[in-house]
This record gives sequence, C-alpha cells and structure tokens, in this order.
Amino acid sequence: MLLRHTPTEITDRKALMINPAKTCQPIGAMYASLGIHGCMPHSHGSQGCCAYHRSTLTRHYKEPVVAATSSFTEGSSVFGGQSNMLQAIDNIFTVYEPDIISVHTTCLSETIGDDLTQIVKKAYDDGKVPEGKHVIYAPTPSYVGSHVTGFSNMCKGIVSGFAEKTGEQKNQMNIIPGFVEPSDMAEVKRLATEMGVKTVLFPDTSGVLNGPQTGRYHMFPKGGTTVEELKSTGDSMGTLALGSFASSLAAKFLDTKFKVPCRVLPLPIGLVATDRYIDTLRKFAGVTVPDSLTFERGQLVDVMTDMQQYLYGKKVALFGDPDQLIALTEFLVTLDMVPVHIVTGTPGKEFESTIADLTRDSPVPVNIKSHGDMFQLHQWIKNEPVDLLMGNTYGKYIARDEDIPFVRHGFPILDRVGHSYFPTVGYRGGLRLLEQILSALLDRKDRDSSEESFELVM
Amino acid sequence: MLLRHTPTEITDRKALMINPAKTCQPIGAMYASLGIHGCMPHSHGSQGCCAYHRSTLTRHYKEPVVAATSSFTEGSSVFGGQSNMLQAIDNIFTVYEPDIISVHTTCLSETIGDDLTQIVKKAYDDGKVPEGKHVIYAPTPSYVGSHVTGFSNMCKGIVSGFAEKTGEQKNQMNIIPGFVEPSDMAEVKRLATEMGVKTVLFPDTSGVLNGPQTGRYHMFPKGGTTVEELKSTGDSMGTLALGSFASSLAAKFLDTKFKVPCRVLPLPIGLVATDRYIDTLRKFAGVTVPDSLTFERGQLVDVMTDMQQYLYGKKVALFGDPDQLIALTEFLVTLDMVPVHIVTGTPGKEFESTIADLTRDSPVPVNIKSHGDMFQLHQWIKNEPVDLLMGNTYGKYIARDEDIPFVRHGFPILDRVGHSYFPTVGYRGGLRLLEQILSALLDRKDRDSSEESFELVM
Amino acid sequence: MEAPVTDTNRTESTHDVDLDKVRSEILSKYPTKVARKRAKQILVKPGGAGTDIPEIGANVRTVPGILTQRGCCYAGCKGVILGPTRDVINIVHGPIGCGFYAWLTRRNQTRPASDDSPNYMPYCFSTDMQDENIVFGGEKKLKQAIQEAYDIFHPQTISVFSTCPVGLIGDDIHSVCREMKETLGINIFGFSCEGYKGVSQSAGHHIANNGIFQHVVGLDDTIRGGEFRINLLGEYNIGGDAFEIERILDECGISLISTFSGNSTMEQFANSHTADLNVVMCHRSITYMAEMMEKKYGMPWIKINFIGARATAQSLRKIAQYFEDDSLTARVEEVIAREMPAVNEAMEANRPLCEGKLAMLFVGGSRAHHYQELFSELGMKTMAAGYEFAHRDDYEGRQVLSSIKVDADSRNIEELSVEQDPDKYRLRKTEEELTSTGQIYREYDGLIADMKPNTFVIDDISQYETEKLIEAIKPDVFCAGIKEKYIIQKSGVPMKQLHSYDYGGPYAGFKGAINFYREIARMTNSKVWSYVKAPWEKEPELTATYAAA
Amino acid sequence: MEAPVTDTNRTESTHDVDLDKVRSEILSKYPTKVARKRAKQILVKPGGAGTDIPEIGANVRTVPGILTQRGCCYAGCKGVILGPTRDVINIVHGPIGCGFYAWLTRRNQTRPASDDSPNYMPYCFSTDMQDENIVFGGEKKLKQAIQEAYDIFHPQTISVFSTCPVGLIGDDIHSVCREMKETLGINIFGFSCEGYKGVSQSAGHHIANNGIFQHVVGLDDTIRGGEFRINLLGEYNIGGDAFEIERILDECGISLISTFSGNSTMEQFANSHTADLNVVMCHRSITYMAEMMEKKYGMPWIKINFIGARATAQSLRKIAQYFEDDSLTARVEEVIAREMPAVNEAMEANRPLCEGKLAMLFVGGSRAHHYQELFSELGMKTMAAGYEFAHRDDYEGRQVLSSIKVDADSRNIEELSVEQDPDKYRLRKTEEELTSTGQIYREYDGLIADMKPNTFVIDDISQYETEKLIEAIKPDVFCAGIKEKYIIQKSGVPMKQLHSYDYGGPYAGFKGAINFYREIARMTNSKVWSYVKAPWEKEPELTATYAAA
Repeated sequence: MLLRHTPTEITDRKALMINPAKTCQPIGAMYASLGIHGCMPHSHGSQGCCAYHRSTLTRHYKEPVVAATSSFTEGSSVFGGQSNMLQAIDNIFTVYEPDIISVHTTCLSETIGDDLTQIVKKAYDDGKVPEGKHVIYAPTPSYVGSHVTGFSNMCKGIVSGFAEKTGEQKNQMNIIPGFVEPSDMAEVKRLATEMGVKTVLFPDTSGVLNGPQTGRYHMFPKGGTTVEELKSTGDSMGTLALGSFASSLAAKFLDTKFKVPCRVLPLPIGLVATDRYIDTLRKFAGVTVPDSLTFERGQLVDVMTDMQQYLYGKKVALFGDPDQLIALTEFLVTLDMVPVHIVTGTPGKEFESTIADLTRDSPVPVNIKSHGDMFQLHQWIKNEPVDLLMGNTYGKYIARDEDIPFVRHGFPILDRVGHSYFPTVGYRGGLRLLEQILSALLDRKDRDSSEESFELVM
Repeated sequence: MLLRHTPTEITDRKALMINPAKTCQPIGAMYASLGIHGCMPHSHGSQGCCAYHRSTLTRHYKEPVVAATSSFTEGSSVFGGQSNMLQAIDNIFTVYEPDIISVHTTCLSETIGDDLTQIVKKAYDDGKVPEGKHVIYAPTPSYVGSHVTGFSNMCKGIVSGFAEKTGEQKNQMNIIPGFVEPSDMAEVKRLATEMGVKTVLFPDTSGVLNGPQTGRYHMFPKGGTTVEELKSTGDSMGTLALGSFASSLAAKFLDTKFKVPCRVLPLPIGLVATDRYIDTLRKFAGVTVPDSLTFERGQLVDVMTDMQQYLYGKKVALFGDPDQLIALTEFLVTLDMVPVHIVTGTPGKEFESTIADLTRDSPVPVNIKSHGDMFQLHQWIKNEPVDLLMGNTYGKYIARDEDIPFVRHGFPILDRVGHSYFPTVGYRGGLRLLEQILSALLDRKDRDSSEESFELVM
Repeated sequence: MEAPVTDTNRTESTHDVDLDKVRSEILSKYPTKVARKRAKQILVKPGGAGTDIPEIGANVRTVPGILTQRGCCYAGCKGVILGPTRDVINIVHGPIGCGFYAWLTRRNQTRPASDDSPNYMPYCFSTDMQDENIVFGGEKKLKQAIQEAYDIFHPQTISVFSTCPVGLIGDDIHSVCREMKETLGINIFGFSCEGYKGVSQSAGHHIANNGIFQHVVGLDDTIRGGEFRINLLGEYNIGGDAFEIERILDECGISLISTFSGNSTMEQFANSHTADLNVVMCHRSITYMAEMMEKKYGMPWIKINFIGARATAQSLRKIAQYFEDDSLTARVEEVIAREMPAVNEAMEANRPLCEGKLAMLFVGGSRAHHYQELFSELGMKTMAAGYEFAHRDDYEGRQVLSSIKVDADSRNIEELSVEQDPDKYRLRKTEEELTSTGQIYREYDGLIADMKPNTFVIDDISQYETEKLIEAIKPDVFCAGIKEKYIIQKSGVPMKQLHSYDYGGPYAGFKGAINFYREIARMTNSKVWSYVKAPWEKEPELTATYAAA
Repeated sequence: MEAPVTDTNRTESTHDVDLDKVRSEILSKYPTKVARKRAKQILVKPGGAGTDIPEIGANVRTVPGILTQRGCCYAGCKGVILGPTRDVINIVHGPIGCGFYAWLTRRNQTRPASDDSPNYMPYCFSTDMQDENIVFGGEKKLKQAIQEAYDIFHPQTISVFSTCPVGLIGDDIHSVCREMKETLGINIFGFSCEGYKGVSQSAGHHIANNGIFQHVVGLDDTIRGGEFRINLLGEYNIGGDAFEIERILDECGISLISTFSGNSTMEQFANSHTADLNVVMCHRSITYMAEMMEKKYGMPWIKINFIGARATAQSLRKIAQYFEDDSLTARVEEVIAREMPAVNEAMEANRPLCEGKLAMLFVGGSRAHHYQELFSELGMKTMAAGYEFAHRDDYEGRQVLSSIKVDADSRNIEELSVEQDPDKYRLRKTEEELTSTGQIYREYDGLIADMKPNTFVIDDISQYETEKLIEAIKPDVFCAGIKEKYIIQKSGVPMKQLHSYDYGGPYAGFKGAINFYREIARMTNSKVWSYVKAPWEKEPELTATYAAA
C-alpha cells in the first residue's frame, strides 16, 4: 500500500492537515494573470513561491509558464519589499517588455504588510512604468482561502485595474469563466459566439496555456484578453460569473462600481448547468438559441439515456475545487449516479450547504466537507467504498490502494494530457466527461469479468 | 485464456478464415446510404442480411438504423427477386415515405443474377416511384472484397444515380470522406469550411448516426447529403477522395464521366495526412490556410514533441480497414512508434506495398497482410509481442489474453461510446488519438509500476 | 414517422385507449394487400371472461419492404441453437458476413470445465467464399477448411453451415462432411440452413433440431448424474440465465444431463437421451427435440418457465411432481422457502416504483410470454405483446397444432420421421402413470390465454406499427431487440433488450427475478428521461433584456 | 522574446560562434546595474591550455524581476535534503502551499524494507496556517498538529519546517519541538528554513545538514555491514539512481551504511557516523555533512561521481583505493569488467547518432558538471553550463574556499561549531595513511576546470539569457528543470529535465549510463521535430487552381 498508514478509524483533527485538497492563493492569481494578453505575472515574495507556482502550472499544462518574482531576502523581509518590487518592475519592462505586469502578494509580503496600492503608485510616479504599459495587482495572502481565492482576487484585480465606464453601453456580455482549463474557456466563449452574443471573456488562457509548437518561442503568445477588452467591461450589458467561488467577486465589483448587472452561475459542467448557462445568456442578451446548440445538447442527452444502466446508482467520491465539485455533483446526480464523499480543501460553508442541497435525494448518507483533506476522503472511502473516484492526479494513490476506477479531473493533472485541449464544460464537455466515466467503469468491468462473463457487446 | 486454442506456431492456411478482420459488402453499402438525406437503404436479399447489418450498425452507433429488405424466400431464390423488390419499393414509399430508396444487393441476389438496372427501370416504368422520389442502387456481392468495397460501390452508386453536369462550374469541392465515423465526416467538412471552401461531402452520416435525443423519433433526421447537393457534384471544381479503398471509385467515376478532376488521398488521420488534406484543398481551391488551422496543427505537434518519450519505439499491432490502417501506420511512424503487425481483412495487394513503403525504415521486421485475419495477427503477436494493440472491439480478446494495452479504433466498436462524437481525423482527431494512445500506455505503466516506482508526475 | 415524447403521469388515462381504433388507423396506412395480410396478424384481445382464443396469422412471410424484426434461417440455426455450444468448431460455409455477424454477438455465456477444456465460442470460422468459389463451386475449399481446422485445433466435432449462395450453387456440404468424418475420424456434419429458407429464424431452429438429433443425440449411453435426471430445453444462457437455473436445480438435487443449448457441450447432447424428463423453456425453438426424443427414447416433456419467481417455483414443483418423490418435493419446497424472502423483499421494494406502469414485449420465441410474469410481479400491465418468429401454437396453444395449414415455406423444412429406437427406447412412465402425477404433459396454452383483455397481440410487428403503438399507448418500458432499441428510445421510452438483456442479467430463476425488478425500477424511474426538453424549448419566449436584481 | 526554430545540419558552424560577442549582446539588454552584476556571472572559458580558472560571481542575490531558475531556502531544506527519507513525519508549519508543492513532486524513489515498514513520503503534512494563526501566532496549532500526527501514526521521528511567515511572526518552533519531544518520547526537531533566507535553495541545504547532524547523526552506535563501510552523500535517488548505485556497491562488497538522502531512513542517519568513509556525489548540498562528520567522528571524505560509466568505474576504484584491500580492488575490477561490455555496446550503438552534437546544462548542485561525462561518452560537446544555486567553489574548486567573502545573506545561515566527540571520535586514517593511498581527500576541482575552451559558464542563468544562448548556439539538447522545459522546446530544441529526468532514469552507474545514451539518442534523432513547419508555411505560394493529371 502506498498510503499504508491511513487508518480506517476516523479521529478528529483540529490542527494537522494531511494530503490537502487545495493549495495557496498566489498560484491562482498567477494562472488568472496568464489569461491577460501581454501580461507578466509577478509574485511579490521570496523566489521559492514563484518557482513552485511556475513548476506546478508547467507540469499541469506542459507549456511555458513565465512569471517574475521580487526575490525577497532576509533583509527585504525585515525592511519591506518596496525596493525589490520597484526594481523588479523596472527590470521586467526593460528586459521582457510585457504590456502589463500583474502583481500578486504572498504570505510573506502580506505578513510584512507591504501596501501594493502605495508601491504601485510609486512605480508610476517614479516613471518605472513606460507609457501605455500597466501594472495591476491583487492581494493574495496564502493563509486565507485557497488557490481558488487567489484566482478570484486576481479577477477582481484585473477589472479594478482596467475596467472603465464611458457611459455608452456596449452590446456585449462579460463572462468570467472561473478557474477552469484553457479548453473550457474557449468552449464557454464558443457557446456564446454560437448564440450570436459578443463577449469579453476574462481571464482567457486559451492559446496561452495550450499553445502550438511553432518552432518559435513567444513569451507573450496571441491568446489572452486584451487591455482594450478589459477596459470595455464597465460598458457591458452584464456579467455572467461562472462559479461563485472563483468568479463572483469580480462580477460584483463591476456591478457595484459600474452598475453592470451580474448573474452568478455554477460552472457549466454537465447538462443542467450548461442549460442554465445557455438559457441565462439567452435571456440576458435577448437572443435565440441556435439549432446547432440544441443539437449538441440532444447528443449529450442521447448518450445519457443510452448509457444510463452503467451509471445508475454508482457511488462516487470526489475532491477538488468547490466550483468544480458543485457542478460535477449536479451532473452526477443528473446521471443517477450517487456522489457519496465530496471534499474540497477550500474553506467556505456555502459549499457544504450547496452540495447537501444537490444531494438531498441521495439514497445513502453523503459526506461533505469544505476545508477538508484527502486523508479524510480516503478514510471515508475505506468506511464506505465507492465505484469511482474523480479528482486531480493526487487521487491516483487512493485509487491504486483501494483499487477504484479513477477519472482525472481538476487541478493539477500531472500525469496525463488532454485536459487543456478538450473541454469538460458545455454539452461537448459533458460528452467527454461521460465518455471518461464510462470508460473507467467499463474498463474495470472488463478487467474484473470472469472469462465466462467477458463480453464483446456492452 | 479466452482464445485458448490459438497456437504460437504459425501454419499455412488456404481455405479457413479464423476471426476475420472484415465483413461483407452490403453493410458498407447500407452505411453509405444512411449518409444521404431522406434515404431508406434497401437490402435486396434474404431478410437475415438486413437484420444483421442493422444490428451491427446499431450496436456500433447506438442509434436507430433503418433499412428495408426484399425478404427473399426459397421461391424468390429460385425464380429471382424482381417481384419482391418491386413490392418492396411500393411498400416503402407508401408506408415510410423516404425521398430515396438506395438498393444494394447481397450474395444471394448476385448469385441468382438479379439485374438491378433492369428492375429499377421497371419500378420507374410501372409507376412504383412517386414523382420527385428516387431509387438508386449498387451491386455489392458479399463474396468480393469487404464491407469497405460495399461502401465504395455505394458511393459510386450515389453519384451515378444523382450526379449531373449543367456545364456551369460550381465554386465547390466534392469530398468523399471514406468509411469513417459521423464525427469524422463532420470534422472533414469543418476543416474545409474553416478554409473557406464550399464542399459537397458525401456520404455524410453526421447528424444521422450520432443524432440527438429529442423525445421524437425521426426516421429521416436532418443530416445527410441532399439530392440537390448530389446532383451538383458533376459541376464541382474537383473531387477529393479520402481513402483509396473506400472513395476512389466514385471520384474516378465523376472524373471520367463529368471531367471533374479528382485527387485520391489517404484518410486525414494524424499530422502528415491532415497536412496533405489541407494543403491539397488549399492548392485545389486556391485558398489560404487560416491561422486557426495552423494553430490546431501546432497544438498537435506540441503534444507530439512533449510526449515523445512515451511513444518512441513502442511496438504496435493494428488491424482494421485498409484506408484506416494506412493512415494510422503513417501517424504511428510519424510519432516514432513502430507498427510491427498490420492486418486487414480486405483484399488488395496495394495495401501491402503501401504499408511496406511507410514502414521501410522500421528498426524491426514488419508483418503485413491484406485479406488476413485476426487469428494470424494473434499468432504474430505471440511470436513478437507488442506494447499496444489498435483495432475494433474484437481486439479485446487478444488484448486480454496477451495483456496488451488496447485502443479501440475502427469498425465495429461495440462496447464503448465516443467514437461517433469525437473525430480521429484532422488535427483535433490526432490529439484525441494521441490522448488515447498515451492514456493506454500510461495506465499500463501505472498498473505495472512497483510501489517504489509509482509516481505522481509523468 | 414521428412519435411524440412521452409525458409523465399519463399511465392511468392510457388504459382507456380504444385499441380497435388504433388498429384501424395502423392498417389504414398500408397498401390494401398488405393491410389485409397484417390485419390477420394484429389482434386486440377481447374483453370479458371465457371468450375464445382468436386465431392469429403467424409464421407467414414478411411483406418485402416492411421493416421487420426478423432474421433468417441461418441465424436461427447457427446463431440461436448451435451457437452456445463450446466444444464444436462451427464452420460457416459462405461469404464472410454470415460468420462475422454471428460471432460473439449473442451473449451466450459458457463455462468450460477447466482451463484447458475446449471452448471454440470466441472463434469465428468461415470459408470466406470468394468470387471463384461461387463460380466454380466451394466444396473443395470447404473440405480444405475442415482439414485445416482439424490440423490446428483437433476438435471432437466439426459442423458446417450453409449460407444463401451455397444452396444456389449446389455445393453438397453433407457429402463433404461425410467424407471428412471418415477421413478424420471425428464427428462432422452439416446444416443446410441457407438464409432464404422459411420465413424467419424459425426454420433454422427446426433444421438445427433435426441435425443435432440425427448426428449427436444418442451417441453416448453412459448414465450420469443422480436420481432425478432431466434435460433443460430452450435455455440459451444469455447473460448467465442457465447458470442461475443450474444453481437452483443443483440445490434441489435435480441432475441436469444437458441443456439445449446454453453452457452446453456436444458431449452432453450425445448423452441427453438417458435423462428421464425433458423440460421445455422456449416452446418455439426446441420442442421439436422434446417430441423426437420422446418418440425415439421414451421420456415425456413438460413446458416449464424459469422467468419470474413464481413461475420458477411453479416449474420446480412441476418437475418434482413428475418424479413423485417425497424427499425431492421436500427439498424443492425448502429451496423455494429459502430463496423467496430475498425475492419478496426486492419485489416489495421495487413494486411501488413500477406499479400501474405499462409494458410492451415483442421478442422472439417464448420471451414475450414469459417476461409478462416478471412485469406482473412488479404490478405492471403488458399492453401489447407478440413474437418475432412464432407459429400459431405459440400464440393460441398446442390444441391448434392440427389445424395449422402447412404452406410452401414450411413444407421445405424437413420433418424427420422418428421411430422408437429398438435398443435405447425406454418408456419412463405410461400414460396412466403420467396422468396420476396430476399434471398435463406435452402441453402449452400459448401467449394469448395469459394476456389481459383489451391488449394487443401482434405477430411480426413492423417498425411502423411499433411507432404507432408507442404513440397511442405510451408505454413506460418497451422490450424488443437491438434493431428496435434506439428507435424506441428516441421517442423517449426506455427500451429493454430481451434478446441480449443489454449486458444485464441473469433474469431467470430467483436471483434473476431480483435483477429484473431492479432493472425495470431503474429504467422506469431514472431521472435522465426528464431532461429531454431544453429549457428554451419549454419556455421559448424572451423577456427582453435581463434586469439584474 | 523569440528564438528562431533550429535548423538541422548546423552544428558544425556553431562551433565557431563568437561567444564574447554573444555575451556582450546579452548584457546590452540589461539596465546598467543589472548588466554589471550579470557580467560577473557570465564567463566565457578562455581558449588555450593551462589558463587560470577565472573567478565567477556565484551564490549572490538574484535581481528582482529577472526570471530565475532558483527556488527558496525551504525548497532546499525540505524539498531536497529531508524529502527523500521515508520514516519521518515532516510537518510543514505554514500556509498550505509550501507543503503542497513539495508533495511527491521530486521523484525521490524509496524502498521500504517490508510492507509494514514506515513510509510517510506519499503523505503531505501541514499546519495549514490561517489568518488567525498569523495574527495570534501558530505555536499552539503546531503543538496540536504534532500531537495529532503522533496519535494517528506513532512515528519514531517528527520534524518541523518553518515557512516564510513563521519567522516573521516569531513562532519558536524549536521550543515547541523540544517540548513535544519530551512529552511524546520520540525524536522531534525543527528547521528554521524560511523561504526568504539566503539567496537560493543552497541556504536550505546547509540548514538541513546542520539539523540532521545535530539531532540524528550519532544516535546509534551499532556497527552494521561488512568490512568496507561507507556513507554515500548527496544522492537523492531521483528515478532510482540510488538503487543502481546500491546494486553496484553491493556487488563490489562495499557496505552502504547510509545515503544522505535517497532511499534513506532516520535510522541509517543515526548510525552513519560508524562508517569508515564518506563519499560525496553532490558537492554543493551535502559537503557540510562530510566535513562535520570528519571533525566530530574522524572519517575522511572523497568526492566521487556515479554519473557516467567511466566516472562510475573511477569512483569505485577510488573507494577501493581508500580501503587498500587487494580482494576489494580485485572485486571492483571484476564488477567493472562485467558491467562495461553492455555499456560499451550501448555507447557504440548510440554514439554515431549523437557525435558532434551540442549540449547545454543548467541545473543545480553538481549535475551540470557530472552529466558532461555522459555527453562526452556520446561524443557530444557541452557548449554552456552553469549552476542554479552553487557557490564559487563548485565552479572554481575548493582551493578558492578561503577567498570567498561571506556576505549578509550567507552570514545569517548558521555555521555549526563542531568538535571531536569525546567518546565516538575515531580517526580512520592519519594524514600520512591517507596520502599513502595515492589519492587526494576533501578535494573538488569544480566545473570550470572540466569545461572545454570557448564555452559558456553561467551562474543563475536567466530566462532571457537562456533564449539568447539558444538563438546563438542552437544546441541539440538542453538540460534544465521543469520551468524551463517547454520554453526551450517551443524553440524547437529537445529539452531534458535533469532534476526529475522527465520520468526517466536511472542514469547513475552502469545501467544508468546505458539508459542515458538511449535517451539522448532518441531525443536528438526523433522524427517529431521535423514536423514543426506546416507545408503551407514552407511553400506558401499558390499555384492557381489545381489541374488534375
């Protein structure tokens, strides 16, 4: 056994987190910043943070991930990081020539109490920011929330750094896609485009973190939301925030500050959540849903009805980010599957009540935990085994020990490819998820069948 | 062992086929006919043929597959099937109201010597074919070629039944996509559309054999090439035939009869073959390849370069249809993989020479066989084991016995979903294939790793 | 060709649909000649008790061009009867398709005695006839194929199946088989089961029965098993049904000498004439065998049914009744008592989810009859049923056998003339002894007798009729085969394959009943069907631009 | 920020690139202050023999905003040195990220003695500090976390790692550890390895060495193993390197008392002072330990290297030389003779595929030096190399140690004052005895000495410099870490991770050399790189409408 020391008996823990189902804010902020065109993320802290975040993002996307750091030393930790950051801004604009530097903090600079607003102002005042270039920022203390919180904070940092109101409303919708894959962001946009709705989608890492091999390295590839688009978000008809944990903060900011009305929806993973996204967009933008989307929807329903026997009643354990889990849980319930253990590392009581509501008709008791960990999930599984495990790559240890079919979903996925190219949002994404779930279950069936029950037609 | 009687020692067989890698012509013709809008395929033979073909297509697509039959009795077998077919045409137009009936023969009616040209003429002459409706046909003797041959013959039947030349050239290309999935047909079309090339793609089973669940059954769904489009094929700028075994016959017919110039290309599976398709279309139609396609291409190359270590030198056994195998072999060679055993059941010497040419730089001897069978493939594998097996669902028996990672590809796939929704042609299709191959290899790696070498990051 | 989506909460009202009107509407679409023919095959079972069983058109040709569920003679012979037997090499003589389509597609499970016992079922053997074989004849190739099969596999038995062109070109497979049997010294025989013979699979069943009876049954006189020795006829072990029946019989102390044909071997067939009783599941496909064995070897047969918990209990009691042994009777009752609590528990758990819902069953053989047991145990009504390839006796009962006219299609299927075997005939019980057991032998009352009043009985239902039935009656579950499955589901009606069980089963016996209850409860209560309509289809109007709260 | 695609057949010409010009171009982009700093860290090794080793800037701060390969002190302490030991519960005291990122990401393989031997490496333990812990202090939570870890797992050892905010808020982890050690009666100790300490991972190595030396080494005096007893220092068992070295040592009859730290246990560390010789792989990260052990316990150390087949053979001979035992020498030669044929065969097979090609190596520790062995065995030239976190002695050799100025960043890292242990000190060999073995102890000549003339040596290379180097020199393979991997590959240059080996390895020892030859041959000869350009990019002009043949 790989996790040989995990006991079946569950004891209460108050202080020790074991095998977390989250990581810290700055990496989420870095990811969000990469979804802005021409943007260099900057980590205001010691250089290990930046190295770790770049490594993790790189392993997940198998793509270049650049970001700079203030490279704090013991001295800066005592006297504050202003000088490091000013120096960094100067060097970055000189050497790497981005259009934007997007600064996020770390536990270190937050504990010291560095004031980003003041430092950034000083950078502008001191002429460290070349004409037409920008520095935006967000506080992302690692000891609050999770990587999802950091993403959320940076989304707000982006709009608070760029959004303007000209007074002339634009016939466009803002869409904040949430902490999802580049492929998902592209798919969210494609669905809107298919409906004839013009969108400003931000952040947008498609084309950035799933870019082509061209034989030339571009530090700032073609993808990402442009400054011009971001500025226009204050003039949009409305904002759709997908995933309340990751996206509602920025949407509410635009609502409060610029009176751009917002709707917060779950991530459009699965049939019902995608329906909700499409239908909300339809009503918001006053458009008709084209037959092409109704067709895609029908294909998903078709596979759901055709394959229902393999899904019905199958118990699932899930871990990951709250927005993902809420949408996945709803999808699984829609499929007549039974999510029984659901853990996110991200704190937030609304997570537990939302999941409880989605699973209220469950035939068996459901274990739900926010700010939980994978150690607890594993113990739950030992006490109540499941037919399927869904989560990021770390789940493979539980899957192997407990011999459970495993579908990789979420962040990070470090040992397979595909997630950044094929969406799991939208109807097509639902089909992909369904294919993955079915393959996992049917592969297991094939593996475990006796010779007499090993069959050709399933 | 499931195939416990398969010996390692290979003996020469001249008469007994064991575990075929093909089936018979009529099913290919039925599949092609389903790609015509408003068309009822009709099997001129005893009713078992039709039942078997419908069953097999249904199991593969998990969709309604309708087709009628002449329901031969012993009497018709002695006296000829003309009366059955005339009766059938009358009944079909009356009860099911298709726009077209597409007749193919069987070994039975071919052996009897029924003359379709004459019978169809009689149907028209006798007023059995309502105004504006059509009967087209193709001879598809089961004892010649394979299901691919039947598809090819019906493609020719379609153009010979519909194509016209008005003398006024249309700014459009004919594309014959070959015996591929509905998803592939849609993708072939999407690529052309993305290039700004207007196409008549036929047959086109997308939307027919991967249709939506809408709560209403439509015997003749929206998909399929229309009569109007088919008529216009004689006026097109040119024809691209994808897959010489399945598509060249119809293309050459259009070339010979209507002077529509044709190019026969391998199926656009994998990088190089898709390049060839795109570039040929570019030159043929005089268009520029849009950045969006160069981007998709670059994504595929990116995964190929990033994941190369997992692919390099891996030995693969393949079986299936010749057009598929030719394209797959080229793709595998492009990936630095090593196809070592390649079997198609379809006869045709050019298959062996084409594959031999593609694998001429192979580091190991390559076994190639046209008109071969899976029994021989299995024996080859026993003598020279492989790292991966690719083929239709029947391959699962070999994969289990020999414990080989298995990627389902080809026809029929009876125990998984996905093939009809997600293409394997084009660059996106290449990504999907690559993901499937990598997952198969990495899943195996995970399974076989000792605990000490079981790892998080791959 | 459209059937509307089924809405929920509508089962009550549909009990009152005027079926005669539906029937007329269906027939009105057909050309006159077709309508006249189909009219005989579409019955509405009259209301009121004690009414006579009406006559139905059955085992007649399908009209060309009318989409049928039916297959061919070869399918019935090779696919159904001979397919499930593992120790024989079945060579299909013909073009490749026939062999290919019957290769592993029927879910006949089999359990070889050991890891090296023969099991050729995962293999497909074909002569793959080519052009030149059609022109110059295929006998030589067939002979060579048999030789190659022997050289590679050394089987005890090889059988050969003729496909359509073989009959036409005149290959004499039987003489080839005789010659090779002599040469190789193993049992080799052939079936002239060309696809065009008869009007459905049924012809193939008969041909298969004849072949096995002539070439295999009676070859081995060894007495095996215990005191109560039976053959199970017409159980093909789809999804493991036979395994469950074997389990139950074993627990009752009843020895199963052979099953025709599921989890079966030629060895068992050869020995089957030594049993004391034949019990028949599928009345259509295998009763030939029961009758021939009774004539030649002297054992009687009874119709039983292991589909449905009550039917299973009843069938066990019938077997015990035949043997008239108190210990057996006691043991049977013990087994029933042990098995029924779990069955009842499952029944009670699932019945509330299914009660009052409507089913339709259109499958071949006896299943459209047998499965009504399970639906009735769930409180569901079978609103329409019919067979794919039945004869009138399957519908109306064996009492009509003598009144069935033999038409041209049936006349061509050989009826073996069977005599008492001079050595091996052994009368198990005299007629008086049989009568004194208190039950009736060699009898079957057919499907219609068990149907509720005001229901449809339809023979060889067409695709068009299927759509119309669904439209009119809106069943909650529809049972048929793979060709029908997705057509029906596209109408929003869950469909259960009763040929292949959709990779489910077993459904026979006690455990099978539990499986089936759960399966039907799942199908008729699954949430997925409620998502068929998109929100914008339900509420298409647009409320201007959205105003935020 | 673009580097052009590499074309093929260009390696010859790039040997002649004017590196000084390249260097000037690189520096010209930087702001003056930065350029001045980087100028000291970017050397062109002069041509001509016998030239002095130039001085290089190393172990100095990275300029803020300049993209660096470097990590932090915590990464060096927890990630590198303490990570690979399986029988200790490592609790990271801080917000969750630090624990999360160091969780299973370094491919340190480990092989517990049995299925129930402790192995906590797949676990991540953290106090997951929240807001309130930052405000009110985290000591209480840490104490509770230790208690919970003990209650659930009952480990023999627990260690604690401070992350950035812990140092700032003043949590005294050492007193918590002392208290809990007393309470629980197991070994518990902490590391003040806050991320901001020092200028790179290097600070963390030193802190880790100090901690293990103070709290573990010397606890167990049992004499284990055979006649020739060594510790292997600086081998972290990435991809199984340590397993291969263990195999070779075992075949030579050399007992490995402990490895610092790969496939390692606290039990072995506790016992390590009983060995007779320390052999050092990674000069940067672990020589502290060798020096402290020599002072306190009396065993000498030598620098060895198991990367490269010749280097492996050489290292084995050096060990044998120390022990001055004929039988050991003979056995070592035997092993080398047995292993080399396969190595030579692989070398000869792959060398023609690699010969003349160019490599660049920028990895931390000693690997940028060691791996030049393997490239040279393949006939490849290393055109540029440098370290991520080295000090001047790693480049210039230990002779410069005394001349290195201690700056503010280094001064804060504690230098333990070590004395001879009154009881356990045992001088293994006198200086004379050491000299008479014919080799030099406590010595390392550094990377620069082994570089070919006209090559680059660059300390703490930046992303910008990496791009410029690739553009100018167009290497055939580039070695660095995960952050660099895809940036380099986007330029069309195959990239080999020499931290994690890209899920490859082992590359140490004889078998490792064979693996590496094959890997590099694959990378530099793979077809995939030839497909980077689309046909329409190569031949963009259009030839009107296509005319068919």
